[in-house]
Amino acid sequence: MFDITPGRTLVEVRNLKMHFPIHAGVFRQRVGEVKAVDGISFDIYEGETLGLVGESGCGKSTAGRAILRLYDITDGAVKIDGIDISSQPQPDLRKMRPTMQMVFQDPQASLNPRMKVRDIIGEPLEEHTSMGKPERREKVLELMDAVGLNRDFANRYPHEFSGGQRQRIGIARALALNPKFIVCDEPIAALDVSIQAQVVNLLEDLQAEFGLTYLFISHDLSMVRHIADRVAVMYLGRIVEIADRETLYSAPKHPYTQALLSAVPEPDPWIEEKVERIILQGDVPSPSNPPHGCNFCTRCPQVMDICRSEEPPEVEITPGHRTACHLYSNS
Amino acid sequence: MTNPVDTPELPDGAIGVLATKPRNQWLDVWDQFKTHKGAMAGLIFFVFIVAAVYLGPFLWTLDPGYIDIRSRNQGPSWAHPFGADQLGRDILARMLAGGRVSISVGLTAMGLSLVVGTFIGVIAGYWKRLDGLLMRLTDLFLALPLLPLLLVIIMLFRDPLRAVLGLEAGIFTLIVFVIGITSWMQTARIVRGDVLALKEREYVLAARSIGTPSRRVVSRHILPNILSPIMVSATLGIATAIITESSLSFLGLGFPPDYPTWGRLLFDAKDMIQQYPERVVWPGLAISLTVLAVNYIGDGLRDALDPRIRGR
Amino acid sequence: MLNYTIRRLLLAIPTLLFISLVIFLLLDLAPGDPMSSIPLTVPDEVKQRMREALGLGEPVYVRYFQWLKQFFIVEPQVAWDHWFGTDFSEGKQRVISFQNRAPVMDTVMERVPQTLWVVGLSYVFATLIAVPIGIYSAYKQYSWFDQIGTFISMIGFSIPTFFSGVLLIVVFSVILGWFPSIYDTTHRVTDWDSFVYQARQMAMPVFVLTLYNAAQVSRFMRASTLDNLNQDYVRTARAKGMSERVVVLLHVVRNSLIPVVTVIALGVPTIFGGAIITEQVFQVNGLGQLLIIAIYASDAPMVQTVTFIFAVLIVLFNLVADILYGVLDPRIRYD
Amino acid sequence: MADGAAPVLHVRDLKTVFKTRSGAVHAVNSVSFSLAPGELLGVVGESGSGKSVTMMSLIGLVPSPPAVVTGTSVDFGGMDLLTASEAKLRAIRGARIGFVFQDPMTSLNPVFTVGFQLMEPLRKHMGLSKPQARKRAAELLDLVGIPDAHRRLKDYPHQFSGGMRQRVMIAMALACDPEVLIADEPTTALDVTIQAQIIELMHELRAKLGMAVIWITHDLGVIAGIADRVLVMYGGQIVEHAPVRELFKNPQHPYTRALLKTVPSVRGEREPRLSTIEGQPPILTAQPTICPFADRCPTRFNRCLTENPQRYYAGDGHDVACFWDFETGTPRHV
Amino acid sequence: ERGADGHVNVIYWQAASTMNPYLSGGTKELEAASLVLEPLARYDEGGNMVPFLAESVPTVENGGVSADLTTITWKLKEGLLWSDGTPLTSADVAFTWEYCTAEGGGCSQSEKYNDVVSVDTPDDLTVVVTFGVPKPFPYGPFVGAQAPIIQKAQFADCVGEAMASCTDENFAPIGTGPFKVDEFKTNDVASMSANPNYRDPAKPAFATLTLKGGGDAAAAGRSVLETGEFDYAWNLQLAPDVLAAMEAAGKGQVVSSFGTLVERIMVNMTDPSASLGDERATAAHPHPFLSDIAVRKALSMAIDRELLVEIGYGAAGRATCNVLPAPAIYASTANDACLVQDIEGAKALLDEAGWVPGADGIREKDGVRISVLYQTSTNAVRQDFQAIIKQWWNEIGVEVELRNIDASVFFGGDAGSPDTFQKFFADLEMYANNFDGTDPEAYMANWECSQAPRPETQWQGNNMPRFCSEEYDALVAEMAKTGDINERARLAKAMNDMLMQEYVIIPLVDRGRVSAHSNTLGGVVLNTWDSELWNAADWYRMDM
Ligand SMILES: Nc1ncnc2c1ncn2[C@@H]1O[C@H](COP(=O)(O)OP(=O)(O)OP(=O)(O)O)[C@@H](O)[C@H]1O
Ligand SMILES: Nc1ncnc2c1ncn2[C@@H]1O[C@H](COP(=O)(O)OP(=O)(O)OP(=O)(O)O)[C@@H](O)[C@H]1O
Ligand SMILES: [Mg+2]
Ligand SMILES: [Mg+2]
Repeated sequence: MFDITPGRTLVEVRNLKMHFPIHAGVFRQRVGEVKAVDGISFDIYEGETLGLVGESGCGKSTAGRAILRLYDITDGAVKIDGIDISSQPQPDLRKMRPTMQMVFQDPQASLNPRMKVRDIIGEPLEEHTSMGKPERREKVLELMDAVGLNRDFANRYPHEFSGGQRQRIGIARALALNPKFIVCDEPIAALDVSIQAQVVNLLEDLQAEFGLTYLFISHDLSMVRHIADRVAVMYLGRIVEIADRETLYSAPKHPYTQALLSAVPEPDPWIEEKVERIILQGDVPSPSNPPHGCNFCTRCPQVMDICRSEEPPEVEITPGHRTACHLYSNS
Repeated sequence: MTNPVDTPELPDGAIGVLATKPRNQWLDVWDQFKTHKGAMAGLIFFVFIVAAVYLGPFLWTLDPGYIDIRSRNQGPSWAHPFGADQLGRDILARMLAGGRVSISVGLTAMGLSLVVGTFIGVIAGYWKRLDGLLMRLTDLFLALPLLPLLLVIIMLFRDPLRAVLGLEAGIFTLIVFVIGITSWMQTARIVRGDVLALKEREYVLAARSIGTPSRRVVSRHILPNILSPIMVSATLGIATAIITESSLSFLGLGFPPDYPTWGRLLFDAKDMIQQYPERVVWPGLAISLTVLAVNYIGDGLRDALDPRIRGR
Repeated sequence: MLNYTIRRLLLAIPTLLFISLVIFLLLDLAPGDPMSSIPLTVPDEVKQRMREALGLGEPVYVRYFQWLKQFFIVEPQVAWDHWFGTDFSEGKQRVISFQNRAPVMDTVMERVPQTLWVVGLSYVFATLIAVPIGIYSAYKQYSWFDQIGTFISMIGFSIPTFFSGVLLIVVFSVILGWFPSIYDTTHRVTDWDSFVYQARQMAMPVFVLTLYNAAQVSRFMRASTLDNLNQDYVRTARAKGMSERVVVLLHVVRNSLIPVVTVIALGVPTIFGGAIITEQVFQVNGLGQLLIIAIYASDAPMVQTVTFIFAVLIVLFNLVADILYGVLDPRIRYD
Repeated sequence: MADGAAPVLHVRDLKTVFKTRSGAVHAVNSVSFSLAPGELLGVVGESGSGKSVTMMSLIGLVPSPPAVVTGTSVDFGGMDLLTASEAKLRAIRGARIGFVFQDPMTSLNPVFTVGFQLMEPLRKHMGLSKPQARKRAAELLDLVGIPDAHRRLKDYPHQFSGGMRQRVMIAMALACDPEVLIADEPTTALDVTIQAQIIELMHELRAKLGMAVIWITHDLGVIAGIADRVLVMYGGQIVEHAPVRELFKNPQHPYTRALLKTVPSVRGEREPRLSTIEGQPPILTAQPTICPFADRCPTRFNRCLTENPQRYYAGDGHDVACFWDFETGTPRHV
Repeated sequence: ERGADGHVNVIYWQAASTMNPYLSGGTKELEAASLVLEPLARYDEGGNMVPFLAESVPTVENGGVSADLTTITWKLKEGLLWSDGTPLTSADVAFTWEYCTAEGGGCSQSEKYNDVVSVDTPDDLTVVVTFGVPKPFPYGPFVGAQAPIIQKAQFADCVGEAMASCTDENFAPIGTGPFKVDEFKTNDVASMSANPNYRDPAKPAFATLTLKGGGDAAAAGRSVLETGEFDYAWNLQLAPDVLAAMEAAGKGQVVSSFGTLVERIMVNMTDPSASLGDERATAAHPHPFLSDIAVRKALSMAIDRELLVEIGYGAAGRATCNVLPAPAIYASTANDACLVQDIEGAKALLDEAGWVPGADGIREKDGVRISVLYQTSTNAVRQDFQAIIKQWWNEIGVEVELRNIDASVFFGGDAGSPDTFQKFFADLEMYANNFDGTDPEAYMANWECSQAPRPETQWQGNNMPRFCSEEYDALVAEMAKTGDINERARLAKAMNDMLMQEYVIIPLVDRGRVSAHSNTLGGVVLNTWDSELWNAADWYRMDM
């Protein structure tokens, strides 16, 4: 789709950092930190889906949670709908919660096994609205309709559902307060292929219906290609490349993005045959001790001397397509 | 895609999809529990004992303190089915009264230790800032040599408390308090561990992302989900409390001699084990079987609450 | 690991100091009077003089600091002197019991052998018996062996030791006459006969305690083994063609032992204090009996010291348990 | 696909039932297939379709009880594995049939060094002495691309990253030069970049060692890139079996067809909307007497609800368990 | 022949904590020490004084006691040796006095040396004890198990404050007794062997002796009577039928003997109500109803003492109506009527005195209800007694509230605790008491007016009933001046009778001692006036 007209900026993330302290030594002093998210910046426009991809442990979930202020962030600013939430105390944030919601990775783990579906979906209503009981019940049933759950299931417990159904419950809960912005943290990773499509379609339908804005976190590049309007690629706590979907998938610039895309297997033996794989060597370094210079320098097939000493700046290659790599910096 | 000739409706239950009958989780637990023979036997026995000691006195109305000097040291008879003791008091009535005390001590001490343990465990697990402090406190209590301290505390407060609360209530409160206050640490540790794990569960995160305040996160999402370890702790707590109470009585530091409990009855009778073995055997069996029953219940509960075993 | 140990040791110091203070204050508050066991025929003035001779007239904090000094400075010096023949402790006041005016530590050391013999041995037996039983029970879950093992271990920790102990004495000492009912602490093992006697006099208390401890350890071992039997690496071992023996006895047991070993280590301090009742029943006159007599006699220095030693042991073995955990489980390396 | 050669493994009519407290689970129902020497057989199917249980039943690795494995035969090099004694099976496991499991995090024993675990099958099956075994273990680690192999033998599994652990698992499976390697979702838990590394490694090793491989996965992309032949499983049954290109070009089972459509691609056309398979996989509380896919099938008709289809011929080396013939758009006449 | 009979095993279920009787006043320590340390003279089983280290017992008649009753001169036997072979001299005797009366030592027997102004040693064998006041009964110092002679050479550095630090000496005192300590484990066991220098070369018959402590009375009894592991067990306070059954096992026999220990109920003659504040339980306020003798007498009459004996003590007890039941010459027979329970009589007495049953059956007069608080120490037998006596008293219309207090508090001298037996913040209290030796003078002086515990004396004193009678005080004074034994007996009996007939003390049971020895142990003579082990030198092994 080339006809994206960037709407209003709904979410603005600037230099967001989330460091988890590491304690060690005789007195448990702070000896370092896990730099799970180390200075990321991007905008999300109203009504769009921003895909966030990257390998396991690169800080995607942390970023998602930090944006919703589920963590007390280390540094940086997050504005949602124009309101800076980066330093508000938790009680004040409570009022903001209805605008921003989250859908979680593990549909089993994200539902309290001791609560009925009705109560799970009704919880946000109970917390934030003054609806009476019957009203609330009606609303819950409406939500269940919206996500395609049979109303009869309202009195069941989560373990009585299949994975896809559970994820629907989670989505219904996120929708309850008519949010503008939803962070979907790998909502389909734990599901079977045949079920994944159901959930993705549902998310798309809901977006169209309610005008939602998604941050869609995933490591499944093909699914992100399907659902996202723009895609950001993370590596070791940083965003290495961000662009609209078509640009990113057809002309990735950053060596990591290139490698990542090339590694995705293709469910088509004929294409598969022709794929030129860039096989990365080694593993992702530990975020508590990232390499000097460019984070990717330890595995980069096109590494240069400068990469080992200097952090690459972010450059805008074409409008909306930015990458942080020395290959493109000043040359 | 070509349309098939016809698309018949699926007959009901042709292929099991998902059990459609909504089931309460506790019913599942109960179903699983029922398959554990030992636990069922234990439960039946425990219910029987509890019913006997609490309801028994309505049926067997003899006063456990009434002295019928003519029938002293008598063996079992219609008037005294379990015989009479050295003052001619009815042993059945004393067993019932003693059981009431022993089991009440077990239940309340367990309750107390559970409340304290859960409270401390939840606070320490959920609020990181208090964790260090509370865990130090727990370690401290764990490092206290309990039996000696128990003995000292009982010696210390027995009489002051008795003065305030009256004879029976005073000593009862003290013993319950002492047992409860010295046995909460395991529960606290288990609970803390579970809370730490639960806190990272996505549904807790979900609740926080909704904006549920901590208080309600704890009461709605954390507490119900640590119920299983707490319940297992509870059964074991009853068992240890009953044993501790009888040990205290055995060391002569529990309830006073004129206040029957199973431990006390056993202690009083142990010298006569050869002359009147039944007097030792009754309280001994009562303690052992009750504790056995409760332990079996705990074992069964542990199995029943273990989702790996329960299966869905 | 070293850092961790040092940190734990450092943390133990305030904990133990606090515990010692708590115990001291409790004992001071305790209403008992060391003179209450003196016959009524001894007049009050005499009792008052005796009390003063015990130093009971001093204020609490003075006595506490005195105790601290005696326990932490003088007693170690005495031990040092004893081993190296020096005389640092010459003329210094040690912790003295109210009952017999003898140094508390001497009495404690005198009691250690029989406690170790009886309670320690039973603990060793219990572990040796319980671990295989636990493994086998888990391996054959719900088999006859498991059911019976479960039943026996349930019985083991359901029957209070004072009940089983008295029963054993009546059956085996009185009726059958197989074992002595009173433990002879002066007995020395010098030859086979004296060894047999020692074995006989230990038989009943060791049995009672072994049953109790084995019951607990075997439950732990069973649970832990069950946990591990379902692990993926067990399947891997089987897939490698390892025999069942190797799979269970090597792969599973090694992992299952990790939590159990720490449980066992945590139980060691109870060797020294927890067998109070059993010692009482069989007149083993070990540390437990020492403590209980001291409590009855309101012998504050003795109670204080013995209790505190227990506290030290508990703290120490907690640390040992945690370190063992780290040593046994390569995944866990503190800091 | 090495057609003419005699298969190394021939499975006929394998059934596995789990007798659990909450009822029986018929996890594998009449599965038959064969494996030719040197070929890579891909097995796909959604979670719970019985892929793992099938492969583990072959060699007696399912826990029994609760599992009961029956069948006509499992022929491996002239021996029937179903009736073979446990001792014989043990001699085959790890030696002639190697296994790689899905989760590299939990499949290695955390308390033994990697070296020890690697040396175990070497010493048992090949009778190597300790130094010999150590040497060979180091070679194996080297083979699977772990640098500094000798030193790393002394490390514990937790000191390895996920991808390296999976390599260790592969090295372990390859230790005794097996004729068959069964890899149960060896890359599912890994990142795509690591997955690419492992697949690359697999290609190399197969070229070098020439063993037959059964590769279980639910990622059609992986299958497309690696397999010679594919089995599609659903509800404990094999619903379709074909050479890999044939399958992708000409899927004959409605399930396979639907599956291929639900998967988006990074390179091909971007579908505006994903197609889905509505409904849930079946719960196998009994031997299915009707087609297990019937309730989700867009082309079902009366017969599907009365009979469980057998595998019908659908082309060269291609068979399918379905009554509907997509070629003709009519029910199959059999 | 010395040492010919091998080994003897003695069990004391309360273990001795030290071997030095001057450090601990406990019976168990005294008795353990009596195997090693000896006094100049002791009491035999009949309560008669017999010389041990002394040649003879000095009296006024034989000139050993001065006519003014202020000095007593002891002559030591010749050739006495300590177990280490050194001779025993009068210096050791004098040292013993110095040792026990030194400042800061806290000697538990210092009362034995009351009024002693000097102990002179004119020669090695003569000891002259001088008192500051006339002592009609000058046999306190150096007599009985409480005041044995210790060796000066051994204890010279252990005087006063140093007393406590002499652990080695305290645990293994050198003595003149039949045994010497080989090893002493505190609160556990003492191993002894025959004293090679014992004055009678043929004794003791046993070469070694083990004195084991610990456990309980039942275990001790069992080990002698049933399993035969031990030869002698001390103080078997067990239910009569239990003892009888144990004895039936045929391994040993039970022996018993009576002394002066009387279980009694003290009647509070003062008002203990809390509302009186500082004057609570002092002579300022007489008791509202117990000051009526009819009530006190009725309480006594309602008790069936024989039954109490049967329940609580069996062979180790006998009903008594005297607070001074022995020795025989002091025992009064004037009050024996109380041996028979008389409930009806008690009721009649109360009716007559105007105490009539109220609506709830509790007797009252002028709005005062007879409702008593009856306290004692925590102890199984005492609680049985409480329970059954309560029932009897209820029968005669007396309301009874029971209370038991931990012995360490009840008998502990803490002036801050409201629960001591001396404060007596109750109407009635029950405990047992006796006196050392055979002379009741000090004992009977307990009930002088001045002995009443009260705030001014920090609640010290032994006159628990706060009984106060000039007549009684006069008798006490007279006894202090009287030397003649018969006259003393008359006075003591008079005092006893006065207390009994005033019913300020309600005696219940004369508690004897019950011990057991195996059938093969010969020579056991149970002695309640001194250590039970007083004649261990004479014990021997009998062939069966
Ligand atoms: N609470 C925490 N304390 C310390 N470190 C943390 C914490 N949460 C996450 N991390 C670390 O931060 C890094 C990023 O974690 P994060 O969960 O954000 O990764 P992710 O990209 O979501 O990975 P995945 O795809 O596996 O979900 C990891 O190295 C992780 O170990
Ligand atoms: N030990 C067991 N007891 C009972 N049922 C079992 C057991 N193991 C497997 N099953 C059942 O057997 C069926 C097939 O399981 P299997 O593990 O073979 O599926 P799979 O195709 O490998 O799935 P996945 O892709 O999730 O690995 C499932 O329904 C599962 O619930
Ligand atoms: Mg994540
Ligand atoms: Mg599988």
